Amino acid sequence: MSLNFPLLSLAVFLPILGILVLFFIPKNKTALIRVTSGIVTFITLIVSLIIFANFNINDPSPQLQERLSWIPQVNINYHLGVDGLSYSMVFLTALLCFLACVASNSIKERIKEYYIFFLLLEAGMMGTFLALDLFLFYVFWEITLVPMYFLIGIWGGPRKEYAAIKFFLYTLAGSVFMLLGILALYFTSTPHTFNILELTQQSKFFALAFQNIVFLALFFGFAVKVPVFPFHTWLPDAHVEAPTPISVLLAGVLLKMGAYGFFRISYPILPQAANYFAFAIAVLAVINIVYGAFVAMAQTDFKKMVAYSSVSHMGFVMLGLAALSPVGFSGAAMQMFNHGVITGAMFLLVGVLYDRAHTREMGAFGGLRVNLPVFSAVLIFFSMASLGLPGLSGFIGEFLSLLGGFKAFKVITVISVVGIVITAGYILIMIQKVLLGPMNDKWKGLSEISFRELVTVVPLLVIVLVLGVYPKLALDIINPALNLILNNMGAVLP
Amino acid sequence: MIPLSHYLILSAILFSIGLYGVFTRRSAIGILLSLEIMLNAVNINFVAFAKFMAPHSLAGQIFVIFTIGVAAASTVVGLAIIVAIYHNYKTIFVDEIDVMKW
Amino acid sequence: MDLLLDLKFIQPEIILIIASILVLMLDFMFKSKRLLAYFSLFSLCSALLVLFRGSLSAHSLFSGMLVSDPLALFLRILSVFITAVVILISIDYQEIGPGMRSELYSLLLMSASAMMFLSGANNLLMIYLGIEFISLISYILAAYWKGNLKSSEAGLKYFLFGTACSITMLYGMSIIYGITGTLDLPQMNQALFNNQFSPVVIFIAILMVSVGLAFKVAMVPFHFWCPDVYEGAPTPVTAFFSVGPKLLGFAVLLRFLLGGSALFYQHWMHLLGILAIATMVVGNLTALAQTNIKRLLAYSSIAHAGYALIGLVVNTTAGYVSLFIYLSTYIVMNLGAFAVVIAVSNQTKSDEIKDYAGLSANSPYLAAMLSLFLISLAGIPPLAGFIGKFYIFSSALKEGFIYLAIAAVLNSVIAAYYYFNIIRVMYLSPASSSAVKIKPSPALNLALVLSLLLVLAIGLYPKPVIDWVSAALAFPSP
Amino acid sequence: MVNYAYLIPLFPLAAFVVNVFWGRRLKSKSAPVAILAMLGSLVISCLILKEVISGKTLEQSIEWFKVGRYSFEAGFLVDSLSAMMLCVVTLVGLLVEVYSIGYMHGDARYHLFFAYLSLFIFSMLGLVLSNNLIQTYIFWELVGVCSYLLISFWFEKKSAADAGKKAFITNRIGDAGFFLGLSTLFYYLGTANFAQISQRLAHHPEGLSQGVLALSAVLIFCGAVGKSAQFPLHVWLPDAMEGPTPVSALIHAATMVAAGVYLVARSYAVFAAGHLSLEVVSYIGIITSFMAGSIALVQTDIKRILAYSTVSQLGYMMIALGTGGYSAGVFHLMTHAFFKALLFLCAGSVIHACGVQDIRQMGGLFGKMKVTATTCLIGCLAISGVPPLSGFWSKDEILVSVYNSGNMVLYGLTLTVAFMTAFYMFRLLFLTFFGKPREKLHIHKPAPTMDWPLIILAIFSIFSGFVGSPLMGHAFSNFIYFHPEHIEPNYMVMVSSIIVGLAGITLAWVFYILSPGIPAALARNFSPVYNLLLNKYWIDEIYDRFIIRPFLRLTKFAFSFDRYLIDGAVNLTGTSCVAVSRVKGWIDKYIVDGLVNLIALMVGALGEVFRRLQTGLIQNYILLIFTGVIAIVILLRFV
Repeated sequence: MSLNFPLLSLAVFLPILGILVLFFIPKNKTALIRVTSGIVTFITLIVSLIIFANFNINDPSPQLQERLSWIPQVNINYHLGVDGLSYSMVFLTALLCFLACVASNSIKERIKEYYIFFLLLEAGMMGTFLALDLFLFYVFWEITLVPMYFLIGIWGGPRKEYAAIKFFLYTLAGSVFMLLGILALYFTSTPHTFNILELTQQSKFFALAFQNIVFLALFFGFAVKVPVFPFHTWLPDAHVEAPTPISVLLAGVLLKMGAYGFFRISYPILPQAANYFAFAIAVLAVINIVYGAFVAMAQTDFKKMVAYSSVSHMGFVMLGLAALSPVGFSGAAMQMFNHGVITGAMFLLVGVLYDRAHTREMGAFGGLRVNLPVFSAVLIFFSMASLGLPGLSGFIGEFLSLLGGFKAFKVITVISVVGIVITAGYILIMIQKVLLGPMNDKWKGLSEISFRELVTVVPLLVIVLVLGVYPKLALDIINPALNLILNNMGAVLP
Repeated sequence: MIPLSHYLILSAILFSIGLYGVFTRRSAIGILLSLEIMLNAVNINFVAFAKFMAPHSLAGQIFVIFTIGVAAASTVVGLAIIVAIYHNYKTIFVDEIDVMKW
Repeated sequence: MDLLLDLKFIQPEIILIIASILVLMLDFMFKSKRLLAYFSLFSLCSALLVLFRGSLSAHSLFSGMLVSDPLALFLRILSVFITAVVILISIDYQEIGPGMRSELYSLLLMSASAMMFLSGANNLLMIYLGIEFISLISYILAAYWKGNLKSSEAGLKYFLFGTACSITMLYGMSIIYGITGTLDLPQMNQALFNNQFSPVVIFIAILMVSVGLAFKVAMVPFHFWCPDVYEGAPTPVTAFFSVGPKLLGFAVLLRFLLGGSALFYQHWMHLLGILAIATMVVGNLTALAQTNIKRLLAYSSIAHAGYALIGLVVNTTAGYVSLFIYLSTYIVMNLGAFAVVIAVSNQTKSDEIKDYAGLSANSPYLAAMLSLFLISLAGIPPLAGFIGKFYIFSSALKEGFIYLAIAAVLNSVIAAYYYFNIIRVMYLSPASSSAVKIKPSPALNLALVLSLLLVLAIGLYPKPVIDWVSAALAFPSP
Repeated sequence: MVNYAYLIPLFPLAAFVVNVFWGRRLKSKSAPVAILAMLGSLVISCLILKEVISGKTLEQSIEWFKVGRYSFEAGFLVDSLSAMMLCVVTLVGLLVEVYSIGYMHGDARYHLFFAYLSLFIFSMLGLVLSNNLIQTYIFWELVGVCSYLLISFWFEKKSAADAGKKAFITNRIGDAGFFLGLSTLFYYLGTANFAQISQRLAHHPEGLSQGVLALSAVLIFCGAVGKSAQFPLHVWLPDAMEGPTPVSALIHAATMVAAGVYLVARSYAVFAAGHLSLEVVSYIGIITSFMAGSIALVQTDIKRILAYSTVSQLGYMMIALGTGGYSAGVFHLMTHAFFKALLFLCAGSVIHACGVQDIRQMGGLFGKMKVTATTCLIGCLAISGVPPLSGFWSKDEILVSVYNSGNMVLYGLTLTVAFMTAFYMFRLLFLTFFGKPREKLHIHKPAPTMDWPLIILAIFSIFSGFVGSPLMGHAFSNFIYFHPEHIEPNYMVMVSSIIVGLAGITLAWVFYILSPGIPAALARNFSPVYNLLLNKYWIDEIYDRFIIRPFLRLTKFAFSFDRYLIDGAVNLTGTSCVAVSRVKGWIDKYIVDGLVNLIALMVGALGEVFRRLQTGLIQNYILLIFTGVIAIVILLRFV
């Protein structure tokens, strides 16, 4: 495929195309709808691989750029580009979307609407990670909100309406401040521009006070999404109430949008502010890690526990970010990717269990390992990855984040190491309650994980293992981009 | 010659009387009449100003003519509405017309 | 100045006035009242055609009473558009009997011409006449629903407030006239600058004039009439009220403040800012608790006026551009939302939000469209509403009105809540057993699709609209 | 051959993969797969040992990944220490696997057992071979997981599942310290490579104070404390006996728990450089050793006695390392691996044979299981330090090292522990194999595959000590050393060690063969002490009361905090908006109208007061508008 072909736009608009196709399929042809969506997400995945084939690993700057004038009056462009960091996210999105689409078989009602929203969500996420224009970024960012509202609200659990509107308003409240921050950047730059790359070049001209204010405004938007304590309370509700495939995307991709925003916008454009707030972010990060783990420990609902564990794990991303060093950044970026994979898989597994037992109370299970050996093995595998077992990918991110954090903030990192211990605690308690112990006769008839369900987790399993053993694979792609960000920042950092 | 201020005070008094009427009349027609009084206060203002401040142009006087015309039209519309109200409510007391409260 | 030449400039207005009279006459000839609507639409279209041929350069008409400038042209085109859409959505509105249709169309056409006159008003007298013209028609339209308690009550309220406000405005005008000795806006500006009167008097005068206009745009604290009138009036008329007079209110406010008293403006822009915030807050907070969709849209339209006011507060060309971009997008999406409301109430005879339950199951396309309009009203990209909000926020930030920007974004979050509440009812609540499938009529469909396409088009590719609005405001009025 | 050292762990890894994926199909053939792989590793290890003895060492590494200017490497280091450990691990591992054929026969998850064992061996070998701290940490955690999986192998038993969890979490606490320690080192030295660490430390790098070094050493030692079950993290090991006995023998006696000792030995340069850190090691060692030894005196579960004995012996090794007896500690590690594995396997045979674990229920088993009893006796003699068995030589070296450190209190305590060791081991032996059967037990003879490993281990228990004895010129300490040390045999120490050992044995004989009434009488007369020991110093209870339960309460509190305070605040914002909206409606209805009426009243004061009360709605609105105008005018005066 030639390089001039707008590959990135293809990745963004394929799902939209899929929606248009779905419009013409009658809603009672459910099988056709499912297959079509599956094909669309699969092709998107393929496209993301083709993007990689055309991607030059050694070039740290955004590649395959596409630029079209969109709203010339205010210098807004349709501007896409991909670098190592965004590629990792694009691949994650494409992969998780495909797997979630396969896992969406558990959705039984209003199927056509479901897939329409699903594909819209995919397009939004893709666009967010590819946009190089702040306006475009914001547009895609907001686009993800609406389908997510419906996906949680219609197909969610018992408290779906509450969870959906909470998610929606919370994120919206954050992102409107982000919009103000973006506008402030626009008006302060000369010439006025929304172009992330140009703004990065201009970063040295922004006064510290200005940077700080804008940083805070952007922080609201991103922190809600990550989520950073104390903006995290939407997460347990949304994750728990969302249907399984949506929880996967929520935890796997949507949370990353916040962290990605820090990487792509806050840090390069506002380096001094990033430096100024580094300590505060580190403090919040450690609260995330420890506090999230604490709360996860107190959960009896399996899914809720995984949800809070996300809070804890995303803390490592923030810690790595706060470290402002290559090691910390790599850790954060790796943790972003790995958390997406691991937690995605965890949600899939919780879904497998819930589909069979219709409960998620961990105390209600017990001894499942006897008649679900494969499921148990997979669950134990991902649990171990989640608690940061070396050799699996979860470790690398946490390890590098902590190492980076340790360089910058000793005491804080020491405290966050406590989080690792607690994580081991709640994960093991979960394994014990669900899989080990005497068998609960009630679940004798529970069937083993099906082939289709296995298909959804095995790719993730392979990734976790491969990246755990050989993280260079991912780091070589991500690091050049991170180094560029750091170098750009380095010019203004003390 | 009567100074401008006298006209203006008269106009202000008329305006206040009209306003008072608007506030205190129960009957819609009473309010309508009060409004007309206010309108006349305005007219006095215009004519007085036209005479004292801009004697060369006729703008003030013309304005008053228009105002009188419009007032007639608006009274017609108002009365028509009041008639409709009376049809529906069998009253023209405005305090009894409150179907749409909060 | 040749009178005939001037008349040429107001051709479209003349067409519409003649058409409005013809409609009344044709009522006796046509059995099918639909034809009346088609005739009205036809006349609107021809007016539009004439307008499109109009020149973009600025002219002073009728000894400065009217001005024909790009802004006026822009407003006139929008007025015709609004009226056309309102007629489209009223064709199949069943609450209005066939016997009353000709009056409806005639009145709408007249108000269209009134709005068009007001678009170019450059003289206090002309402003007064234009506002009275629109107001009188509005009073009739509000009270128009024969035998309906709410409608006549709405009419009475509207009438009494409206008249009180216009008299206040008139009193203010008289004082200004007394101070400046002129009614012409540009001369007035000059005279106000050179006068020796106490500024307090001038403030009070300007304020009193502004009251009449603030009443039209339903700015807090002059908004009390709005919900009652919106609820009481027939729905197409409500749709008209929510956009038409509001647009012109803003336009005249702009002309009056900018052209007439620009020099005093800086003294009270923060006051206007506070009023803008109050308008947003009151509108949004009150809308939160509403259970009737018409009333909800009424309060939300108050809130939207608050956002739009920001464009006026910042007092730069960019601000005015954002004001009119905002109003254009608001007009499109609000009309769309009302079109759906009419479609639903045609079938269910209800405007209660709870009766929208399960709409997505029965009529998915209608629900989807209403959702899109509401999402657009909430200001979420990539729909038209976002472009409007984006411009408003950016104009506020650009001029350093950070408090306005923050207030506006917070309010947009509150607004999102009640808009999504409707969406929640449509999509998330189970349908009641009595729910029926709703099939909008072709005319309604046309209006819906038109609005939808515009909402999408402006959202996805706002360049032409922005160009157009910018061009309209490129030349300040002569 | 050393170039192929990386192959050693790969064999068991392959066996793991095979057994996990095809184990169910292989059924009983899964054992030979694992054993064959093990054999391969053993052979290579022995060949490597041979080459290392002849003076060859090798370190190889590749870049694992690179971040910024830090390169993280993956590599292996073959030197005398690791070569010795390789052989011990593979040998014991092989024997235990052979033993398990019989022991695990008929288990539903037979293949999984061997898979886990192989995985463990792989991780352990990786740990031994690694050339840098980070890699060590990685395998360190992996062995922990294997231990977890194997402890809770019979997960249907709640106690087993609990024990596994406890082991993992306790270890994790230590590991957190380890991690911080390695981060500190990495931060200050810029490398995690053992050789480079030693090198850089030798040059006294700037900015690295004694205090920081000591801190990082102690932090690394935290890891060892966890893994080697030292006080205060020793609580998991006795519970870990819930796992199958071969597992206890391999992991919880011979290899994994010794990894802590190995770690200290590996990073000895840090300890040696850090102020006071070796003292910490030795004090922790003696506390653990004494405490566990004393607890073992009164325990009745055969595996628990051995477990406490293991804890105690590990403490011993720590004492050795802490007092500078580098090679002594490592030497004891090796000999202990053999005789403790032997003892555990014996215990396994006994349990397998009679189905109970309480030694009070056993007795007189000697006649029924001669091989087991004989080898067990050899093991007991070895651990008690009776010459010329292996334990004697290694223990002697430790005592010498303690003696040389000049701390006589420490020396006295070390001797006491030696005495207790002899006592409780022979208590176990006598109660199990001698005397009369106390309960009727159905004994079935162990399979030959279970006997042969015992015999081989017995042979090693007897002879492996010679390599470090003065008889062979301290060959061991000349082979493995930190600083080249010249050890003079100290005959005073040697004699005292023999005396306490024999005294312990004699006392046990008196108590449990000669006059079995004494222990009960003692327990009665010294019941506070007895209870203290029987309840293991109440450490578990203390942890439960003062750490675990408060912690769990804290998590509950955190959750409530989250739900009610933080989320509550969020929801409050939302609901208050709606509430304000409602209140505003109410205010409009009652208060504004009231206000309007009030204003109207005041207006009406000019005239008819009563009419004002009837003011209508519409007027209210108009009035409000004018009030608004007035308010704005007033405002304007101040703007």
